[in-house]
Amino acid sequence: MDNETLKARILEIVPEAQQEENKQFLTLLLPAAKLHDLALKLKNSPELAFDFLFCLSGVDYIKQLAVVYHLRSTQHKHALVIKVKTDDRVNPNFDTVCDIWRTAEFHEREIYDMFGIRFNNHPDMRRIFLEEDWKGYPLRKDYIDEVNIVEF
Amino acid sequence: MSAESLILFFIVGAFLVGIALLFSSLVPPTSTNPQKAEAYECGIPTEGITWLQFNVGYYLFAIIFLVFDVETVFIFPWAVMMKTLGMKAFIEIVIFFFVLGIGLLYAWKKGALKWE
Amino acid sequence: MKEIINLPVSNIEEEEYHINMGPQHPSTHGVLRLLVSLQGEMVRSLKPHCGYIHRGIEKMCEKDTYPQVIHLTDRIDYLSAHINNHAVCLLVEKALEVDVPERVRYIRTIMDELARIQSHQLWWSSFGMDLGGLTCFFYGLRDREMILDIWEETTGSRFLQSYNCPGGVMQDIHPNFQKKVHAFLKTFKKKIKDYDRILSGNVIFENRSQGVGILSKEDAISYGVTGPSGRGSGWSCDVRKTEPYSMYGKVQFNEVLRYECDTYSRYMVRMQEMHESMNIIEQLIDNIPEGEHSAKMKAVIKLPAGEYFQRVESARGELGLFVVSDGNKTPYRMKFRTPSFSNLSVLDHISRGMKIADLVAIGASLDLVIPDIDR
Amino acid sequence: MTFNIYDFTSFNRWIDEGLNSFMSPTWALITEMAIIGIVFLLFYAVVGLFLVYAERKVCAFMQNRVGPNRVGPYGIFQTIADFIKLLMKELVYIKDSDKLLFNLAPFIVIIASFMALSAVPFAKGLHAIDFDIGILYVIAVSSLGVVGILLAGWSSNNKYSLIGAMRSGAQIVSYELSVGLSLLTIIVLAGTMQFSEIVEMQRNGWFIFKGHIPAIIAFIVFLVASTAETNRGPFDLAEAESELTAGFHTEYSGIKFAFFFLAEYMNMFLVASIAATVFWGGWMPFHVSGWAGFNTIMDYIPPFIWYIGKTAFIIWLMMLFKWTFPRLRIDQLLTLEWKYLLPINLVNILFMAFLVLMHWHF
Amino acid sequence: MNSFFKYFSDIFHGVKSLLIGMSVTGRYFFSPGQIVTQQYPENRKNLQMFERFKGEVIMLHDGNNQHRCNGCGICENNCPNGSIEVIPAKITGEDGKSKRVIDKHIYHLGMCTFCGLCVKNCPSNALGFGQEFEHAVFDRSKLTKVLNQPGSSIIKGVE
Repeated sequence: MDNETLKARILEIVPEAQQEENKQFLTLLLPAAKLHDLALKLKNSPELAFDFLFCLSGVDYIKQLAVVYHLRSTQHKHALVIKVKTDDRVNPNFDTVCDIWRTAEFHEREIYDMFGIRFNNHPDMRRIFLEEDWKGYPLRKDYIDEVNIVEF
Repeated sequence: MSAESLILFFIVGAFLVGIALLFSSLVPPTSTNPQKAEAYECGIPTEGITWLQFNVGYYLFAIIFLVFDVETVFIFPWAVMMKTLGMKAFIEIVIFFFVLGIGLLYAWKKGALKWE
Repeated sequence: MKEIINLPVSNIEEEEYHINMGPQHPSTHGVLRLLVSLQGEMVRSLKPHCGYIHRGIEKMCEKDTYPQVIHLTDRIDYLSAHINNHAVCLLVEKALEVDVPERVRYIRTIMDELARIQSHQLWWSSFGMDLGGLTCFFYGLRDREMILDIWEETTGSRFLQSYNCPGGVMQDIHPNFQKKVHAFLKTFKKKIKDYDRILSGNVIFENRSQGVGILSKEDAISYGVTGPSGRGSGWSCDVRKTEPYSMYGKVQFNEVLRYECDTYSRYMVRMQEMHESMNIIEQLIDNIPEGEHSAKMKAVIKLPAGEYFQRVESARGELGLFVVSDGNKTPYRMKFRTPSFSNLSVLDHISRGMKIADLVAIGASLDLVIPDIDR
Repeated sequence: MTFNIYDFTSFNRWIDEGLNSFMSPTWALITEMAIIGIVFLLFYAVVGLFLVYAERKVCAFMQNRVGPNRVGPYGIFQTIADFIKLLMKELVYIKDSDKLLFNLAPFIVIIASFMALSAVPFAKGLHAIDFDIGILYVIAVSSLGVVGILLAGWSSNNKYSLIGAMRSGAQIVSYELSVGLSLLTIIVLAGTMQFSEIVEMQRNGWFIFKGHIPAIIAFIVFLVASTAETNRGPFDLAEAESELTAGFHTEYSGIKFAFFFLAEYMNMFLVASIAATVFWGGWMPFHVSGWAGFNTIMDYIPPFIWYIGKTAFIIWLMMLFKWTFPRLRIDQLLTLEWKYLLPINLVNILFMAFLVLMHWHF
Repeated sequence: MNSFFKYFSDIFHGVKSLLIGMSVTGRYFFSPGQIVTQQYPENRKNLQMFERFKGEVIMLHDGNNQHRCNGCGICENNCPNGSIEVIPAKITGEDGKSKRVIDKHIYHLGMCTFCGLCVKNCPSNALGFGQEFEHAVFDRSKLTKVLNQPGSSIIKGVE
């Protein structure tokens, strides 16, 4: 399925999706509430069949926190990038997709660890790398750690 | 030397260990540290108690072993005296082994020879 | 009789036995901690605890320029250092639309395959060791030495080379390079037969690995288990085939796939891959074209604002590199999708109901490298 | 009195008479015992240290390495240095461990191997105790060592050790049978359990040749089973270092650890000497009936050398096993015993008995 | 019956595979071939590193104790770890113009990751890699080195 049909198909499911400019992949910005719904359809509908979540990253855009899902279909070889953003920096949360793509379980924990974005319904929402009592979320742009970061 | 002198070997063995342990507990420098006395578990404090009921999965083996070990005791006298006892004893022991083999096969088929 | 039947089941549940494997454990290959819940010898579940050597490479990348980032990527998965470098270079070159000289592509591809071979050699060594055959460890290390020597001669380092740079490679290959690679291929083709004789065909090894740690293709995709581990489940996930980069589109090689889905098939995939890698090197080594070893690049490399993604096939699987650039000389956000991280997540799933000894074999067959998990 | 390296009987008698000539019989007995004790103690230590060195060197050659080469020429004093180091190390006590059993375990392991050593005939007349039930005795005593391992693992209050102990328990209940039954095969052929008689019966041919097929099968089974009994690779599940870090001896430090190590090597020596005695004729030279000249030349080689040579070869075989094979899993260990070794053994004994009755052996 | 034959063929194949494995180790036991183990402290005298070996960063000096570094600081900027500090000095040349020269080129070996960016990016090829690899010292401060030798000066015409 080429990017245009793909986009049309997704807009059918989520009309609010906005396309972002990207040379490599079709990138769509979604409202957070529709994420899980769409993810389920992306995985399960046979002509989309996005079964491989090959990257899941958090990005701190200073104004917003975002989670980027890189998806590919091993069957149809098409790829798609989904992005969700939130303005809430204090208690950001999204729905988990780890019941759809199991690999998300660890990646979401990592994002929680590094960005403080919580994922609802995640089975094991703990920090993965840092200690439980670590203060702050290191990959956020406003994170300052006087103790561990050496400034040159 | 007679079999009673086995006690000698017992003593010598115990002496070897005892003297070395004594030496080792007296001569080397010691330092006490509560962390040193922790059981090793890859650098993490042990969780829970160690000595709890443990599913070892070889109770059945132990029972079969017991059966076979007792049977071996019966075989030993026959093995030593086999040449004088001759064919008759051989046939008897074949029957004995046959019964044993059936027992083993039964245990095998029943799945007793599986570590669960 | 009635009392026995009515024994509370929860009593049996409490007899779970928690054991820490790691952080200081011979079979975790680094400082990884697995909290294993056992019932007798049987693994009921396990929880990986990582982060013991988390160095915050993604954060460090945000202060480094693109050429500087490369020396950090060496330290993610130190066994495929070249390949990690390659990913960054490819991403920068793609973003800037730089065309690298043909010679560079050849060199990079050869280096990548050498890295793959030496990584698999070390994996084979430690696999043998994890199963208790210590001799394998020394045979693997002995043969790996030749590749390290080749690298040292060309790049100056044995392990963390930082040999690639945006636009090319740091310095041209050493005049002895081709000769030594040929010598290596000749020797290793003989030695790899020993590998098969001592481990692959061994009846104990076959019993230890066959039917152990079954990972179905669906699970492999869902858990994102890429690389040889994924291909051992019959999933054709080789980035060199699906999205060829450098010379991979032009050389002939087979994507090794096996369908038994167990530890043995993951093992065999890697053994076969060593042969395929040697095959690739043989096709390239005599045909390295003359030319510059680096394209002309600007002194300060700035990526246009936007988001970029680059995938390469590292020795452990798919290495994804996601970069958000705001147009500065440093990346705004750099994310490494490392293969071992995803491969680790499946460990719990496939080792349930297996024995401790199997857990060790499964862990070895996934070929986890801890810095690759922790970054 | 001439010293005869081919027959130590007269030598023993000479010492016995010499001591009795100026002492009361009681004191003479005590002196003799002291001499034997010291000789065995020295022998035990020397063989133990040498075997550790040999293993390190042998495995180094197999692994294309150099091996110990720093202490003394070819590193020959390496194990002595190691021993001194271990002797000088602190004994660490583990919190909540069962102190009595924890300290008792090395005793059991060492004493078991020591007592088993007493029955080994080194050369003609050169054995401490010549039991008429020698084989039975060795089987009984040598399996005691595993009890020590079980205790060590259990008493350490360490989870790895406990699992190791459980595994060694499974190992005891399995492999002891095969050791016994494979030796029974030879008892059927020999008709005696006394080591000196067994060796004497092999004057005109070792049992492995006399009993041909069943004897060879029994030898292989014995080798496999006894490797398992001595807890050596590929059957070293109780100390499987890649799974249980160090298994039963995780918590043992210093000299206590050294004793487990020493006992393992002595057990290996013991098993090899039993195999050499029972299957390969012990100190008996290699004879081919009819070749008188050849036999005389063979007779010139002292019995002790024959014995050591055979034992060394079997030890080398066991080292080859350890450094070649990956470790078995616990259920495979049991499968091997109960589904392969035991049935083969049972059939093999009958086969051997049949051969003996039919006089088909040589 | 089939399983009966399988039982024996399993034994046969198992023993065969074990013997094949033993033949490998046995062969190496009797003919180890070339042993790659380096006898390190003994072979120190004739130990030859590869010419590109990255032991440490050095400043290349010629026979007259002259180097090519003009203290531009490009290496300092390129270093990802901050292991190089360039302390420039101003001297007045013969023509009366003050010019920038190197006072101290400080190199923190303890922070260096040997990425080679400083050597690669040096515009005047003043830096290079040394072959020394025995860097162990008892005090971390000894790992901080001054690369320009005392009394050295810049080669004429490099600036």
